[in-house]
Amino acid sequence: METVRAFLRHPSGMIGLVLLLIVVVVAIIAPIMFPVSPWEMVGAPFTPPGEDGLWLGGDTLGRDVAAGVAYGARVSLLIGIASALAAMAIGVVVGAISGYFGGKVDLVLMRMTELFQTIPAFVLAILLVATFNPSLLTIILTIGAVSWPPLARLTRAEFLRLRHREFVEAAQCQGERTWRIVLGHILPNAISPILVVTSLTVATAILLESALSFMGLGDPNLMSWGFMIGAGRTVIRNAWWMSVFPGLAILVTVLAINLFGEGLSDVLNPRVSRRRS
Amino acid sequence: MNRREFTKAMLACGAAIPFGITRAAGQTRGGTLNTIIQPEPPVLVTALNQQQPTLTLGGKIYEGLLKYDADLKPMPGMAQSWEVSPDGLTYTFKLFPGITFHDGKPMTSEDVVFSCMKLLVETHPRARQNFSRVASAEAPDPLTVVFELKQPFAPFIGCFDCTSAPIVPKHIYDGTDYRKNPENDKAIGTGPFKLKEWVRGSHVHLVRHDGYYLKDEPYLDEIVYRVIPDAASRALALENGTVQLVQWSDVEFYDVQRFKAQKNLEFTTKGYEYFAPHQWLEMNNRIAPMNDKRFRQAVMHLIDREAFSKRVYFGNAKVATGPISSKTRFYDPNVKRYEFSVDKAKALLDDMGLKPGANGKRAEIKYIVPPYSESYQRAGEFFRQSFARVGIDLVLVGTDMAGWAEKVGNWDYEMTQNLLYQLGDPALGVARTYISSNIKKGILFSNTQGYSNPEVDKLFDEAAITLDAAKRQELYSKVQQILVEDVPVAWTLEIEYPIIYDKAFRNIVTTGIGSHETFGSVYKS
Amino acid sequence: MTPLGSAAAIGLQAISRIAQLVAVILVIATFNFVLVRAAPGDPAQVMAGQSGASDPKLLDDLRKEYGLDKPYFVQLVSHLGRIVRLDLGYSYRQRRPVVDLILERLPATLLLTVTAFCLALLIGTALGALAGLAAGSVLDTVFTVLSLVLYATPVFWLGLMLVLVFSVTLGWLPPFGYETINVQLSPIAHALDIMKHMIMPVTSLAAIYLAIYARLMRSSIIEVAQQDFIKTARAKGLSGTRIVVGHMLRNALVPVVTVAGMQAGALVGGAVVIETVFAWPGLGRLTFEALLQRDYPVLLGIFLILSIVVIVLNLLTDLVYRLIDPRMTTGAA
Amino acid sequence: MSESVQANAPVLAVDRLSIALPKGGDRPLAVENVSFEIKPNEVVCLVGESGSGKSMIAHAVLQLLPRGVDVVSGAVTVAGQDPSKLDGRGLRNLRGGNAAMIFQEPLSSLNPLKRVGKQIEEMILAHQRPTPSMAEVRERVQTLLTQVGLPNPLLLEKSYPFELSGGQRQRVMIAIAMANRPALLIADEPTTALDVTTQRQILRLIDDLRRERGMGVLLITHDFGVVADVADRVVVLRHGKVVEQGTASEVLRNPQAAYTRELIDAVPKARLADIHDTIVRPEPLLEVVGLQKTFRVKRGWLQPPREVVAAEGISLTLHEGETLAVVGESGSGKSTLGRMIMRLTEPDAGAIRFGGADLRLLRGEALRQARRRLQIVFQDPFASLDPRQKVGDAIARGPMAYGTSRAEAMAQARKLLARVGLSETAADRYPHEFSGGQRQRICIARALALKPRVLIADEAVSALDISVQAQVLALLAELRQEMRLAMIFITHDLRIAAEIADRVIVLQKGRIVEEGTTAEVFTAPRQAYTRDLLDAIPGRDFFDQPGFAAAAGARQTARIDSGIDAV
Repeated sequence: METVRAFLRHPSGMIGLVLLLIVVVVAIIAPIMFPVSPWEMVGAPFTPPGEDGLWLGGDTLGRDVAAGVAYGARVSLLIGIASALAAMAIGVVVGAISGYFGGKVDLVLMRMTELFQTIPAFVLAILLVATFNPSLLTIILTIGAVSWPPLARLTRAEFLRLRHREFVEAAQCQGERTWRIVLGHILPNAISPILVVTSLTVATAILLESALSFMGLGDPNLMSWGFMIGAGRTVIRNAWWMSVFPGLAILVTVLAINLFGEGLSDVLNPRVSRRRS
Repeated sequence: MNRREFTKAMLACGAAIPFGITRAAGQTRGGTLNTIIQPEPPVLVTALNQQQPTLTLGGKIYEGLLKYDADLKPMPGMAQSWEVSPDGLTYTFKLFPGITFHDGKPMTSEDVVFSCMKLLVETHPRARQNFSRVASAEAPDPLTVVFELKQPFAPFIGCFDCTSAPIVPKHIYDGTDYRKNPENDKAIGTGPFKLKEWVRGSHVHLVRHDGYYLKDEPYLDEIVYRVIPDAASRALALENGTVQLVQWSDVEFYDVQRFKAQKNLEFTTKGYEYFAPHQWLEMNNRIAPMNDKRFRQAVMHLIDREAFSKRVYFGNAKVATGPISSKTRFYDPNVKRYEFSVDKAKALLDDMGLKPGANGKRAEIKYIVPPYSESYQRAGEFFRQSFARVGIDLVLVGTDMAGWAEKVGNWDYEMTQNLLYQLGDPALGVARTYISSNIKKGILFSNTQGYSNPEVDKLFDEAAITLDAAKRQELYSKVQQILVEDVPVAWTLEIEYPIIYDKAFRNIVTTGIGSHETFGSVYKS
Repeated sequence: MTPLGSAAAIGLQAISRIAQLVAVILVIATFNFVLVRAAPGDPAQVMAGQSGASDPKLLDDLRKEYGLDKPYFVQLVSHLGRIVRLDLGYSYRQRRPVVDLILERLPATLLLTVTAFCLALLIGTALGALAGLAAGSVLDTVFTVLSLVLYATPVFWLGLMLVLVFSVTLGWLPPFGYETINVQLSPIAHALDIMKHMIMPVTSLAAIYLAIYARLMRSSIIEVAQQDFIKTARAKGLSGTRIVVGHMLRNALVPVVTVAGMQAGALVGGAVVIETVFAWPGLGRLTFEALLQRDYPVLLGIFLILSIVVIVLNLLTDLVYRLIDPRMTTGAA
Repeated sequence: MSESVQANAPVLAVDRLSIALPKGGDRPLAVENVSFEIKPNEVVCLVGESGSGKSMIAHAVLQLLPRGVDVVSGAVTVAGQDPSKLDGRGLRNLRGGNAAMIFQEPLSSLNPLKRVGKQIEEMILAHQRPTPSMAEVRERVQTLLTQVGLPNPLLLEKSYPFELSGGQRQRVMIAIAMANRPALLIADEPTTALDVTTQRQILRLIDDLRRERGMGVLLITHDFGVVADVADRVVVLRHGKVVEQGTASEVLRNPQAAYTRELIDAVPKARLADIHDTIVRPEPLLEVVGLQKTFRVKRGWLQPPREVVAAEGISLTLHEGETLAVVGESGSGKSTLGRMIMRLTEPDAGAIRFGGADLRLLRGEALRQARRRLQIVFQDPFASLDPRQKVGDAIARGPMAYGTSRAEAMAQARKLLARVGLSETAADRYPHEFSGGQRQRICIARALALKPRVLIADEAVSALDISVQAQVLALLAELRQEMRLAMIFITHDLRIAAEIADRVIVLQKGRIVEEGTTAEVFTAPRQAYTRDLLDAIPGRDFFDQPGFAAAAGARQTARIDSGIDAV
């Protein structure tokens, strides 16, 4: 409650929240706004915005850009959130293990994390997606697979910080069992920064997905923003609207999530919000 | 037409004045032609690699014995005349005198024999097919080459252009590992232009070959091929005059209209007659429901190919009626026509028992999108919508060239799109897709869909060894009727690639291989 | 600790880090190899597919030629062996040694990425510092909003928008390429020509990092401003500028430098997209082309090189970091 | 410069000064109507507990108040100038010129990235006009470093703050302050972060410098011991108001205000008189034999790890009802000892015999069971409680872990809370709703919940204000009595040790240098090191005068009551 009230008083955080809600709503009511599939060729190719009912114009095949943007919101959010969760799952487990047990385990896991951070994430993503052929699942897993290291490091840092906090040791001395200590004391105190970073990972995940489908490595059955820009890129002189609007959609969504996430971190724990950024 | 007349005709060809080339006075020497090469070719030696970009560029560097006009009739290349024996077994070529390679060494009949019989059969799959029919090849004197065929093969005369049989220097390649020969980087040929520099990822710079054997040719001083991977950038380059010539898919189809309108530019779809790119929706005949003729016919009905041509190819394509392109000889328009009709399609599907399920879906089919260009992606999306109308889910599967080549080559696919060249004669470019003997696992551009019909096999084989044109026409008409009825693949379009160039340049398109041609006669007015 | 001593320490660390580097490289080499080999698609098949038609003989030749018929393990061993000898293999698609392919593309990429990196760092920190010092002012808010927006902009889209505005609409800048081909230019004119081509790619690549560094520097400055030693400096009676220059900047730079190092990988990644948008003849584009061709040797080579580039950048920033912050040179703190 | 100031005019005059806190602070005024003067060559101590506003005043003098905190009325005069009236240049000349200041945390007060020499030079260059040559400056730096008693100045000026010890850093700070012969030195808790011995040296240094330069010193402190040692005059602050001021001896000997008295009384004093009798049983309750621990700090590749010996052959015994104080300076390994006994830190060697088993050999469940009767109270009451856990749960969790039903455990928890002087309702509240002293009481209650036989108090009161400290100490004393608790009391403050312990162990660099009854150790120390420690106790000469210790016993009860009221 306290934090909620604090958040409501956080201006940029609220702007983010509102924008985000708008995007979410659009994603949800897309089928109501646009009953026909965004793939359906409803108008003439390259219909400029506003003409025959296509207020954001039509693409090379005469498909409704507006519909594409609306349905794209679903894809972007889905992939963004799913892969952020995937990243969190991996990151928290790895980070928790190496943070709590330390020693050799820690060494090995952290070396692995560094390795994953060393290889340029996007290049690695391209490689993975192309290797296992683009589909919703592979894309989500891939983005998860290249996004977890920061979360692992954060979780580890939090665990290291909390591991020897007096209240944890006190719990130990009071005879509480390890799993209870981890789940009951350490995790609850570590979770808020993790959630914050995860929420920000959603944003980067969306950017990553758009870049992938822009490079033609998206799921060909999903109308995603990156795909639309990719399709619009070559015709940018004939139909600027094809790449401008989806791009704006990405910008707004990512911006919203970032604002929201930072608002969250300011409210939840200033310490981390300073470390990040 | 009897044997004697036939021979006369052939000789006549030899004497014929090269078609289309304006020999009128006033060609000016000099000038630079800037154009586009896309994607960047791996090598320039057309004998080693036959991708379109390699051929376009290599065509200027390597020559063949013959050229072919728009009707694919032979005209002199490095051979100034030729003769075919009445029994169609002996082919004799007389070379122009004074032909030299870019390294100054003379080009003799020895090089021709070496290229055709030793190097090409190693490195050039198409050439291997053709020259495997040769019993013996001799070079009685430096300017004469004689081929003896095992059995008559009418299209053989059509196998000597610079893309099918480029002549390479024996003194460089003989006894070496052709593919790894260090000289490959130098690209030594006899063509009117020679390689000056190749800045990879940027441009290829060709300059005049001064020792060229034809008087005055080449007229141009240099040709610069620029590597521009981004389509929009290519279009811009043509528009603002950075380049003065584009070919094949250099500019995307949606831009073509724009350039037709641009005053300083000339537009033509000529110059592709030899290749006549023929495109179809390929269905794996081995698996249900594609193994049912009625299903395949339904597919022909449910794709609105007019709209397909308009939306995806922006009108730069003609609806295909069957296996043979209207631009290829022995084409026969009198075949069963499949008009666009969702109802007919549904009827056929119902008839074969492929009825809509509870969710209104009849079937789900995986469609592998060929990764070659954007229009393939659009095409896939178009097909998916078409199939949706009859309740069939077409699931697009993205992949890379490797994945596509492997899946299709190994018959591990349900549907995909394919495009083949017709190579001027059904025996060369069409038969390979339908004859049972060419069902070869692991090999691309063979009879990958696995269609097999003994009658079709027989007709194709007979047509190949028949010399009389009228007779061949009969056989091919028959084949076309059978195939169009069976629909081994759903023919969609005859793609009409454009050639767009600056009006200042002349003789850009003079033959049936268009922009692959040597460009010796191209000049800037 | 004497300067000499610390120098020695730095040297020692440099050596140890290089030792690590070699180890990491080998691991990455293996990692890349396994990953790329796991891919579907038989390279020989692709080769054949490329050349317009194919038959078993050709395929077999190719497999032999590139040892694809041998078991993966054998291929891996020979692969690592070659890496040690700095031989990255032979590209059968491009018909040239991979090293050549990469080396001829590397300069373009380095030119692009390094320029973008430096600009982002310089301008970013400068703006960030200004914003941080004027925290709460209009200037600050403008910077903050701007950086937030940039931070949320897809690199490739920014590139497109630049093209749309400056090439398509205004026609001021060349929309693609590295230089104007086939024009004889004086060295200076040539350099200018290249710069002109660089403006848009560099801008779009630098933008996001500029934003990151600016925000980081801003918060870092604000944090330093609250430190006790700044209070000391004021108690010493130092002038504002002296405090900023003499005490704040260096301290504030420390976190920025660390992050800058970590961003190197991302930067290289961004180059791939940007080079595609702007037809920039560099490694980034080579990566993508090689990927579509499943050109294994080239891919392996590129990933190795890119990883090395990143590690080296990390190493450099690490050393810079140690130079800025003496505490790092002795295991203290 | 100081020459300009006439002989006896005050170097600092604070006149009816009031400072306002920003909106939403715990009170409107941080400092209210405070007046005092400092004459040349005079040390004035501002004494008060945390939140009394003492350092606000110090900061106000040099216009260093944080944003949002402003002087609302009154005036400050430094060497005849009013800082608030000065322009930027004038103010800069005053700062570090006529008036210099040093702070509590020497490490964070020095720029970590600048060599100390440079940081001193800077001070000189900023003020000396005409600007002296570099040679002169460097020479000046050398003299300063020598004057503040730093060894090997040549090497030292080249080193970075992190390479120096706490004492050395504070000396550097002083050197900086002295650079321009200020008339006034403001020292804000200059020794709080330091060990007793160092503290003593630093205070001496300040005093010497004061004497030889005749400068006025404003010394902010919370420790009456310090006052007793160095102050000429004292100003006692509470909640921003002056409760009392006068010469040191007056205020200390017969304080007028009750608060002052309370503070003075709160200073722990050796009760060597009444050491309560311990029934020494043959077999001890806890026996530690030859504990060994060396920490290895890895320093990157190829470099030998830095080794820190935390415990070397430490043996001790503890009997029921006995209190053993472990004293030592920071880094002496006293806390490590406590942690090793709790098995929070793994000893390298040795044995910990408790309840008939060697804890060191136990693992998992066995350890869990054995450790039950062995509890610990940590130093930082804020870090010791899980912010996300209700106080009641925190206490009840222990018994529950050993099978007590939740209801029962909670009931017990409420009793305990009452016992340690909090209301039972505290059980349903979260830690952040409590003050430091109250939290420490909660921690004690938590430790007691498992009915321990040995309680380890690791600096349990060091983080608390002096009056609160006294209350908690008293509480512990009582509990020990009524539960026959054996206690290991780890502290750096010998006065506390003296007040609470039966026996004392003195640690230095992980070794036991002296061991004995409190009386022995405090009256007749055998080791030089122990003697230094004792001498270093601030205000010892004053507080250990006869007549002070006597009253000790009587005071306690009174204090506990007030303690409970305070909650």
